[in-house]
Amino acid sequence: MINSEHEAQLNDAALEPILRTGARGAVVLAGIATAIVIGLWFAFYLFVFVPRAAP
Amino acid sequence: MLHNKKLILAHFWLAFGGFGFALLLGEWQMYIRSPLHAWLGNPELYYRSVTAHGTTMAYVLPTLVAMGFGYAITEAALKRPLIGRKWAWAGLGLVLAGTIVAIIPVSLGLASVLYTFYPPMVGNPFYYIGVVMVVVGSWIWVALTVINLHAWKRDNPGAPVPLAMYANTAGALLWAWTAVGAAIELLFQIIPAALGLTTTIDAGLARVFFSWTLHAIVYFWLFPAYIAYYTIVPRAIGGRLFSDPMARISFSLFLVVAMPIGVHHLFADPQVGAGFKFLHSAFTALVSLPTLLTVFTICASVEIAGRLRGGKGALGWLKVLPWDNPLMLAVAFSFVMLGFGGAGGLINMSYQLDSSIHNTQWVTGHFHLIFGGAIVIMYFAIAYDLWPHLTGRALTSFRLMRAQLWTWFVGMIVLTFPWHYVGILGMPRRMAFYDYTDPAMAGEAASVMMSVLGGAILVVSEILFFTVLIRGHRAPRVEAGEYRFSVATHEPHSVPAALNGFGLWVSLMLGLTIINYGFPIAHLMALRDTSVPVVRVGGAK
Amino acid sequence: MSEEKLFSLRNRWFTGAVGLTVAIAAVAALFGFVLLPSLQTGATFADTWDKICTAAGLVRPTTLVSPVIKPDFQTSEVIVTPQMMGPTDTVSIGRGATLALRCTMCHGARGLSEADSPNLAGQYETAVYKQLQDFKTGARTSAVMSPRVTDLSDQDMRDLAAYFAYLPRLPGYHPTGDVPAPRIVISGAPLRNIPPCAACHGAIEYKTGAAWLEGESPVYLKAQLEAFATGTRRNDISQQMRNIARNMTPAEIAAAAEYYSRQPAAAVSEAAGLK
Amino acid sequence: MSETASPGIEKSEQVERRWATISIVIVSALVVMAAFAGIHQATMPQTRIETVDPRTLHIAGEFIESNLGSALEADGSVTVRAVGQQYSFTPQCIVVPTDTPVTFRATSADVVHGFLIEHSNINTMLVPGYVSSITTRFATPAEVYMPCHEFCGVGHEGMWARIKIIDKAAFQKLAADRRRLDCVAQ
Repeated sequence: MINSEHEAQLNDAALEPILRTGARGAVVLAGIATAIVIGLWFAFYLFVFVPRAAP
Repeated sequence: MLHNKKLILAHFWLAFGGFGFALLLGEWQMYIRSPLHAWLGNPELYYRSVTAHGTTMAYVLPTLVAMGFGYAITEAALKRPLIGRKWAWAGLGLVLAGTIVAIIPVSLGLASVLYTFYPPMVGNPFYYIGVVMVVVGSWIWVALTVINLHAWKRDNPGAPVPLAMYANTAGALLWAWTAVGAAIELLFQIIPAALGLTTTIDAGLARVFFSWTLHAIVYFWLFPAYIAYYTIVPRAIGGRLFSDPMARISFSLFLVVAMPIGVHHLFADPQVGAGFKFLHSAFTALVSLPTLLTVFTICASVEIAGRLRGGKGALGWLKVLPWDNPLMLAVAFSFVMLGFGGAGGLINMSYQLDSSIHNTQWVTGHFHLIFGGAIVIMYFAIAYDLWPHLTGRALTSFRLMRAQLWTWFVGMIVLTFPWHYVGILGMPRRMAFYDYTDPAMAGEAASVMMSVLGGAILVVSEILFFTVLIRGHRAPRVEAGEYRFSVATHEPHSVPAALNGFGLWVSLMLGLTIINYGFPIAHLMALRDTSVPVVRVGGAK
Repeated sequence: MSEEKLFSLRNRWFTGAVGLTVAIAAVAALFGFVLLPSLQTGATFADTWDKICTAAGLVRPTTLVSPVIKPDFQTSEVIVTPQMMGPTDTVSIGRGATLALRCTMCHGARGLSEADSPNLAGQYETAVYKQLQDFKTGARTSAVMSPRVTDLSDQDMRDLAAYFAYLPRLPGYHPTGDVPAPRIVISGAPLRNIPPCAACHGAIEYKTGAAWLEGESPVYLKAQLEAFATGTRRNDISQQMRNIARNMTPAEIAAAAEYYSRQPAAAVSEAAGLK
Repeated sequence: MSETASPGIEKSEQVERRWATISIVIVSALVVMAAFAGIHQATMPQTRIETVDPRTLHIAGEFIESNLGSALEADGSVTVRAVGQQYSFTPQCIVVPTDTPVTFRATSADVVHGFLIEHSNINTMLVPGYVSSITTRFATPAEVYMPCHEFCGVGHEGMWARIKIIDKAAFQKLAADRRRLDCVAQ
């Protein structure tokens, strides 16, 4: 089993302040990732689909 | 504590053995149809190879990984030995026998119909019979999974089913139902024709049955990867699973909406009504919901690990993550490939946008990125994590593992990005060679050669992978301890009945199947004049 | 923990999940079956019910805007399917042997011609049968063949086809290290819509109706390819052979004809030696 | 579930719900965009299901050899009929005008084939037993390839047709002499 050497740190007391930040980092990261995905969809729509569509 | 180590190890080795062989075929195919090689003297060899590559990669590898990993989860999560050990060996035997039965006619060139079958072309019956045996073998695993969960629930009334087992069972149930489509196509349409009992076949109906399997099978492939995201990664990197109920909701959603959406593979087909195409398109959009939820939950779980290690700021926690840990690396690579592959997938499923790239090389690029990339890299990660528990020996070389994961990631990107690009240019799929000397195709030559290079990097990665595993079998013995899963930030003491069983979700899955597939199938079956002559393949005399 | 009843209207998970699923299905169906068909240009529907049935995929009759243009020449009327000939029948072969006596002048006593007429020994049943039918209907014309098939019944043609298919055929003779095989035969020319010959003619895969070409007279093969190319021979269904031949250069036609005609000197006399 | 939830847990559940809501909005937006694209760009899947017997295409009906190719209809639109077979499309060179509604009607005589006009959104499957139909317009003159994009047997790699998009006036002139047009060199 591959574990991080920091696994021992796991305790609820350390966890609580982190949870209170409301997963800010995850919102930013997942938000950026989702935005890129949706951006790619629109890029395809605008630069591939629309130019080829029937006038 | 894993009780049936040999059983699990046998599944993984057979899966990876087939994978290793099929990967070489894949790279040979990339090379042979590229500008680097002269046109193949016998194009049938190419289609034969594609059939073997696809059959092994799509049916044998993921099925065996899901089965082996599934047995490991059943024992480790329920903390008791597997019930039905002999049946499990029988299931594995059936999968192995089926693979051999199928691969013989394929390698003799008697069934070069590709793994998607394509009736009215019909090859040697043993190919299809072999595939059916693989599926039936996997159904034994499904039954054992359900039986083991049921027995555990009986002994632990009211207790929450461990998340890993909940997800594992959801995957098994999804597979049980989604395999039915192709099974009907094989048993009632193709095999009778292959045996000479019938001379005609309704190709349109066959495509509808196959679509029933074709999309949800991707989620079946995906389940082990998602289980690893939720139940292995947070533990391995020193974090916590952000939310246990959200994980259950995601897996339940997959169970409901992964299957009744397959007609999006038939957007361009003439035998399905436009209304049903839209219906399936709408539900396909819905299946991206559990993935969006997963992306957030896993990012949040990883964030916890980063913050516990002292990470600060909106993204500063990323820097302090344990990047030397192979599982950290694997999940990061997997997410990047999932993102790009997912973007391609959203384009494919969008009712109209599909027409720009339907059935071009784009599609091949897409599913290699999602399956070969995002999913298979997690299969590697699962193997690395599980191996010491199976062999009782330590995997020590993190450097080698990281090199393997890096090469797989880079190789897959170099392989699939140009592949998507030539698809946009309109390069059709599954041709044994192309004329790159023509000005209209000259622009594709460089991209195709890039893909060959990407494939070569993947072969290097494969060698590294086997090196890690084989060295693992020779390493000094260690006591690996209990095989554990992630702990949630808030471990559930009780969960709602809906999220502790599958009654509701399976009912919805069956109901949606009737709504979305009932009429098209019944209507096509009622048509009398749409069966067409069977065209035999491999029957040259 | 109290027993929580799942399939109950009082369970929020049950009502929520079922309600949402039904709602999504209903909205999507309304869009797909009613709204989108209404917005589609160029489609006309009798009423809403017709719209829904059409979107559901009910088969609609074909309505042609302009009349079908009839051909100004005789096209093949043979229905070619892989199952068209039925199982091998020794009685049929025997009758065919008798009927074949009238063919020996040109096609040889054992189906191997010494003139430039095609060899028929070991020829695919479907190929012989279809050509005979086409000669009879006039889809294929030949000063020699046309008058000789007028009195043949359908069964006669099946018997002849069965007999010739039963005779041993000339195998391919392409020793490695000899003259290299022409690229046009082995790989075709994809962008000119020329697939490899062997993809249909039997060496790799067989397409029903196609002929076995190995050992055939080069003069005959060249003449037929040229006839397909110029359109003087038009009995290939939906132009399947004309599409290929017209894109071949004269040099390629000559090379293909020469390739298939290659035979070891001994083989021909040996195979025909029984006469 | 969360009978003794801490503020941290409550906060995470709140964030989670918001993320789920945003996800649902994204998914709905994509469905609406796709539907909009379909209506606005006129690339809906074919509306009608029609059947045909692949065995007798060459004997009777609209897919006989002499009726294949491009037909100028009385209403000014163009209908193109084509047959896919192992291993060619007939006609193997299709000619269509610019600025005109063009309806392709095609089917297969044997196995499943693919029908793709490169660099366009014209992309459909030919399934034996059924008629595929797709309507479009072409903006500018061009000559592009039209490969079969579905594996149809050994020889699939050689199944490439071409399509010539020519000026509307030039097409009308050609149509005055011949009732079915193609650009196959005789």
